[in-house]
Amino acid sequence: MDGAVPLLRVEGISKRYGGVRALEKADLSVSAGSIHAILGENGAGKSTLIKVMAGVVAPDEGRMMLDGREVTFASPGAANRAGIVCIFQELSLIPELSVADNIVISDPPKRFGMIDRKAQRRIAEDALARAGAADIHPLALVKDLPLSRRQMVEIAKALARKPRILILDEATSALTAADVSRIFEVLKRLRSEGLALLYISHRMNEIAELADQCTVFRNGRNVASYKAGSKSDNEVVELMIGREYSHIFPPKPAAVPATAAPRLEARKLSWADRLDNISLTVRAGEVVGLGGLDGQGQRELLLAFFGVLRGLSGQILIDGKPVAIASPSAARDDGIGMALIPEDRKTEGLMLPMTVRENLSFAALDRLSRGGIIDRTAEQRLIDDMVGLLAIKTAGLDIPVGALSGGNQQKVVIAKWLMRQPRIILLNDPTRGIDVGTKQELYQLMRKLADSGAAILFYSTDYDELIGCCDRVLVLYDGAVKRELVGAEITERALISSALNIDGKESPVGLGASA
Amino acid sequence: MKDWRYWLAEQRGTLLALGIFIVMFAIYSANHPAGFSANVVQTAANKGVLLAFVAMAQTLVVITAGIDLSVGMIFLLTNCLASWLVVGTPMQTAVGVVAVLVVGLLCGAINGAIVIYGRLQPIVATIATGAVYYGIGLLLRPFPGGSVNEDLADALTGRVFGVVPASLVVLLAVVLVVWVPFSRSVLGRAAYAAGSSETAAYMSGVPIRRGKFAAYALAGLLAAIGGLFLTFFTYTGEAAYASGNAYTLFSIAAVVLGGVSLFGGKGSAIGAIFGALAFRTIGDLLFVFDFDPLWQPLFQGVILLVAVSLGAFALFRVRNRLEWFL
Amino acid sequence: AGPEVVKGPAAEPDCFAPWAADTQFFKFPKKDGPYRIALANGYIANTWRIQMVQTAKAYAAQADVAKKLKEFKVVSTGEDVPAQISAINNFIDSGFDAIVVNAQNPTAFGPVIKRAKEAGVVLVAFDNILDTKDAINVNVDQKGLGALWGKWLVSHVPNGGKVLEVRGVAGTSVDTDRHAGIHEVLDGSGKKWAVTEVVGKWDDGVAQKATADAIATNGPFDGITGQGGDTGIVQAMMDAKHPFVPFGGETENGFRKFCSAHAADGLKCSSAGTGPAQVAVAIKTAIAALEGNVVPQSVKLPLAIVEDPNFKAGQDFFPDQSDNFFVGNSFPTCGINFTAQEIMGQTKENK
Amino acid sequence: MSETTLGGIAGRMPKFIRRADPAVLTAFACIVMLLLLGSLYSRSFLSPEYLLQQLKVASFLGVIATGMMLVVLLGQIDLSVPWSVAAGAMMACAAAAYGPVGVALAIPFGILCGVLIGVVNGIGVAYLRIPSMIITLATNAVAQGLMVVYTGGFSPQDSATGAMRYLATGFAIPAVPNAVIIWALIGAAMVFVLTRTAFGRTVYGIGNRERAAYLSGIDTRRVVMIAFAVSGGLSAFGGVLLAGYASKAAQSMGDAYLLPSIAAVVLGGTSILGGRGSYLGTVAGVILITLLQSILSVMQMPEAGRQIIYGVVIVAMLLLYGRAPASR
Ligand SMILES: Nc1ncnc2c1ncn2[C@@H]1O[C@H](COP(=O)(O)OP(=O)(O)OP(=O)(O)O)[C@@H](O)[C@H]1O
Ligand SMILES: Nc1ncnc2c1ncn2[C@@H]1O[C@H](COP(=O)(O)OP(=O)(O)OP(=O)(O)O)[C@@H](O)[C@H]1O
Ligand SMILES: [Mg+2]
Ligand SMILES: [Mg+2]
Repeated sequence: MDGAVPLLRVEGISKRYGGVRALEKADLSVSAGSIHAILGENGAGKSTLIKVMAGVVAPDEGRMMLDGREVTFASPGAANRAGIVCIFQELSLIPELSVADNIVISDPPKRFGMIDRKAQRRIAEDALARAGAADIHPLALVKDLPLSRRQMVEIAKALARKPRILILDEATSALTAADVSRIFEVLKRLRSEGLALLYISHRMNEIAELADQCTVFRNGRNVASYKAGSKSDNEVVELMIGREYSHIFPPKPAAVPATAAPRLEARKLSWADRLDNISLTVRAGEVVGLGGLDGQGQRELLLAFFGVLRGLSGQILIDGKPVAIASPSAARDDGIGMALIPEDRKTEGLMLPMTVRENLSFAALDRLSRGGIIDRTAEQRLIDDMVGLLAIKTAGLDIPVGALSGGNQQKVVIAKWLMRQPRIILLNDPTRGIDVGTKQELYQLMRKLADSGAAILFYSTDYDELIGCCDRVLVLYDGAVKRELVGAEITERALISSALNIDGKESPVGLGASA
Repeated sequence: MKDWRYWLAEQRGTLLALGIFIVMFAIYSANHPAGFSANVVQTAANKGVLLAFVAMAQTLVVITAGIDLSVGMIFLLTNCLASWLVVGTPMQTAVGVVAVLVVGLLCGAINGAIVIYGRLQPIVATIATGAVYYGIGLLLRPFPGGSVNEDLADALTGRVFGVVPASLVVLLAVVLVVWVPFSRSVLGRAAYAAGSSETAAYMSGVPIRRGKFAAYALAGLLAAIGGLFLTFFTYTGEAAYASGNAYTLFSIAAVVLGGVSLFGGKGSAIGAIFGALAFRTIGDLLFVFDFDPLWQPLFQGVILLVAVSLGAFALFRVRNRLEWFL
Repeated sequence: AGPEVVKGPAAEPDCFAPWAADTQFFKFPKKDGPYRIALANGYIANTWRIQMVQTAKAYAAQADVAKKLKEFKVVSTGEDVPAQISAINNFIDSGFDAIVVNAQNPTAFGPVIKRAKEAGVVLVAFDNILDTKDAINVNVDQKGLGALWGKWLVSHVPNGGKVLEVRGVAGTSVDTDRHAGIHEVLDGSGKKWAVTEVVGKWDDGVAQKATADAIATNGPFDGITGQGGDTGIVQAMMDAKHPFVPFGGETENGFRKFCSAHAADGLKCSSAGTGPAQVAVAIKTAIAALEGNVVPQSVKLPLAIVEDPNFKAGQDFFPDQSDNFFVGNSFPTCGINFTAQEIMGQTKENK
Repeated sequence: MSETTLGGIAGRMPKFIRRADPAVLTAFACIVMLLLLGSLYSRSFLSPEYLLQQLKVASFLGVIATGMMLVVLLGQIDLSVPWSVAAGAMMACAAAAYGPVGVALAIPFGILCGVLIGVVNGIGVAYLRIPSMIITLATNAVAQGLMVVYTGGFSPQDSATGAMRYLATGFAIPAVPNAVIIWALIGAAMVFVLTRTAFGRTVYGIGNRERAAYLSGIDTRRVVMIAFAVSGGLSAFGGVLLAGYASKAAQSMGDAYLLPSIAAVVLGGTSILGGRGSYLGTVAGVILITLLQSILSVMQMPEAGRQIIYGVVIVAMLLLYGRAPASR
């Protein structure tokens, strides 16, 4: 900070949820014309802090100063009016409303007391253009957009509010490299226009590129503040997790011989206009990655294997035998033994209000029960094993799983499938929004599972992960396998260029919106 | 996509309801001994408009992802009240009308307050308030009776220029004066937003409480307009429990037929109006087909079952099974 | 084209008895048959109404009636008054000659009555009649019925005492009238009565529960009167081992079965009412009016009364028929007399 | 909306109380309060006969509400209760007309008819994905239509069989009406199913998030279907008991059970959105509703006042313990 008066300053903020201390006398200053990054592992209190700043959560103690004057916000609306605009980690878009409705939601333009739809549309188009997302139609319903587009709408919505302080809480977690770079341009421009930006992300490279100033949170406190670039990645991670840290990715074993029989195979799989003649094989012991821009059919491919899609053409073979999988329940059956770690753990992986125990045993109930009655001893035994194996941190097995931190929730999702000892594991971007420490554990677990004989198909939006974890990577483009990268071919350059189809004829711009 | 396609997608439920209604009414009037005459239309309109008002009321609440099981009882209560108040000189009548509407608004507001500020689940909260409103209605009219300004009643249930049913004109006026401004106001949008995703709406700084409250209160008002109309149509007030319940349940059916999602956030009162008219035409079909009287209830039930299953056909086009779960 | 108001007596004075001394008589312009007659029923889903509709069809199918009818159409519109009003409007617009109605609400039909009159359509109401002097009402003396039950208690409970009154559906004129009749007589008897009122909604289940509660908390009683659901009331007495006491009640078959079986133990009954067959009287009246005969504006239906010790199996009640079956289906003065089999077997033969 | 777990005070209570839902405890407290208030009016409200009588009457609602609860736990609702009850009662009695075999099969046949209605509901909700509120309304209308046709058509038999009368009003154990025993058995079975079986877990899972349950490899549609079938069957069984109690079946038997069964389930702390609730709560809700109705009836409150008090008391109780957690 160059000695300027901070635009916003919070001091001694504390917030408790029941027995949990989310924030403990946290301080933070943000100045105009700079990007301030906040780092910290899952549950460190980052989101809670910005929720306090945005008027969503009332702090138990502490004060907030805007332009040197003390302020309190009774509602998110009040914070908005003071110029503090926040893009929350859980997106705050209204699914049934249109993009334009959403962009102006907090303060729509009015004529004769009614909402002026023409003006609203102008504002929306303008904001979308500024966010670099002019390809999104303002009349489209948000629920019809893929996650990555929604995040762009969220950013446009924030820009339309003409913020003085813009807060982004993991706003890029669902975006792919192309979108991220467009967003970064926007953010840098905003910085040059004199805005104060607060940026939360678990992606170190993003922070390195963007931030001027960094603050690390741990256990609800700010433990260090430093100028961006003045510390090495390792130092930062150690600050975050409070212990030493090395080797993100486990070493890869020797490649599974190409002659080995495939465990999972697809032949000419096509579905609607989203999957186009996909053929692939995954062998036992292999981790096969799916790459490419977001929305190129990777999710659909996983769902197709898992029996969710109807009207599939082509063939799926398990252990060389063609199978027809008509539902997830067929997919998880003993003969097939498939598991899917879904995209959104909150709506697809977990029942948040139910207990950790109930969630863990949910997918294996048929195995844990005899005559429909649950064998509680067997259940307990298996759960203990899993909690140990994955080092799930929880205050108990009988608390709601929603009370766990994001990373631990994700572990529960994985553990619930491991309880069935699946032979084929499909992972749909499992590390989204998870801190580095937990990510590392997941990578190791993945390799361990492969080593013990599982076939793993792994989709990730993070290229580093694909490079670090996979034996092979299939890059998808517009529903087709664009390229297969094996072993040392898997480099960032190769991933990006094939993802963008650079050697092809089409331009990649706006492809993410093809939903 | 072109703009009009988005518009079409948004109005699909409403258009489907319109389509169902037109087909049914065409069958009805084609087979009616009196044909598509002004009298037949007027009769159908007067009956249909009553349910249309109650269905509009239900729509407002359903949009917020709530449900109002007391609309039928507010409808009855205001009917009983109107049979006392809407009489006499034009001035007295006008005051009476206003009083009845205010009472309806008040009932709606009480529902809203209990659901929003009391944080109760709308289903039970409105079952309970419905009992209270019915009780008050019964106090007002222990047995059927009362009267209404018959000139006004005849004018509003008669025909304009000898052709257009006046009740349809009133319905249109209510749509223009209540529904259109509401749906385009900030509060209306807040109601939609709250129904679609309450958390997201709250985080976006939308005035959800005020929006929902307005929806409940206006629902009371619309039910009261329905109650007034019932009085105009019958010249009396009556606290008939079964009839109040029937209107509540019919209003839900009408709302669904009208393409309003019971999960909130989606649909319009216009759709619900056509849903109500279509629902009412199911009953009318009994006239034009010669059914054994004891088979009539079954016939109506089956038609209703078929009508509500129509929407399920879209299901067979779903290619991603996850779409089953919203 | 309304009717002419004329002097009595009516065409069949024994059947078309005027309600009161000052009842007007109508003479409609004579129309040539055969006629189109409609029955606009409201609620349908209970035995009384189903039996009523069956009776109407049976009556319309009787040879001498059938030859006068070109069309007989029945529509049931449910509990909703406006739907019934619309039904009548539709019948008028479709050119029916007469419309018979069991009105969901006596006061709500003003506008339709006006229209019927203008169109020259004969409107006959029965059971739940219309509050008007412009349509023909086939009337049951509800208050008189209440009074009858009241008198029964007064004469069978010599010293006054505790009475349980099980009422009908609140808010209906039938309930209010019967209640008023009972109390007028009790109050006028000069004896001391403590009446416990509960609501039975003319429904056996509801009445049974209400009676059971009343017996447990306020019992025992010296006399009982019930407007309907009487089988349930007796059932509750038996379940609670309440001693049998004099009872003034309706005409359900089940109730009369009990009355006959337990009369010796003290269940002295007066069972009175008007069965669903009154619809036949209403149709008969409509035809008479269309034929240009003089009919009273308000027809007084005789009550079908059976009192202890006169319960005869096979005539006043039917041991092998449903409990829910309403007895009292004969109006001898009108030449109308249906057997149980005739009513309940109607549809089966038609198939 | 997120939920807050009960920390603090609850942590220091004995285990069985800590595990009980505060809503359930409050509901039972309300029952006691109602009885005490009633006893101010008449001592007999505390008499064992009256209490047993109430329990007996409550057991009909209890059986019906059990099915309703199962459906509500899924986040659905069953509006076909009135005519499922009536159909169960009427069909059981109808079967009795067919000789000794008919008499023997009367009860299962009645229940089967309810199950069939439930299956149609289940197909509509689970496979056609029609909102339950509307499909059950439609099947209710169809069931009504069928019963009207039946009553008019085949000189119906509607007297309850001896077995039905015995189940509803007999005494297998002295002083405890059979109806109460039956309710207790059904309740115990329900508790067992909900807490100990895979089916029960799945019901809660679907109620919380059907999508996640489906992706966990559960055949959610089958579970939903079974739940509706069970609900229909229990409604019909309630009808059978009612027919036994009244010793006959009648069309309107079920009308008085729809709203009370919903109210009882919700008063017992089950979330109408599904996924949360305990059977003990439903028991409390059923008793509450039955007592309230009975006390108002016996106090000879006119119908109008009765409705008003009934509504006000329900709102008051819910405000006392049935509120959703505050959001901020
Ligand atoms: N609504 C809530 N109810 C209860 N506890 C909460 C709630 N919100 C947050 N917490 C607690 O506060 C702590 C801090 O949460 P917060 O969301 O601020 O973490 P975070 O740093 O944003 O984590 P992440 O990196 O996963 O987003 C969590 O460990 C959690 O236990
Ligand atoms: N009902 C609750 N009780 C206790 N803690 C909760 C509750 N709801 C949320 N939390 C805590 O709030 C924190 C923030 O929740 P949030 O939904 O942001 O999850 P998250 O960890 O950030 O996951 P993700 O990054 O994938 O969104 C979580 O870490 C969780 O521990
Ligand atoms: Mg966070
Ligand atoms: Mg997170």
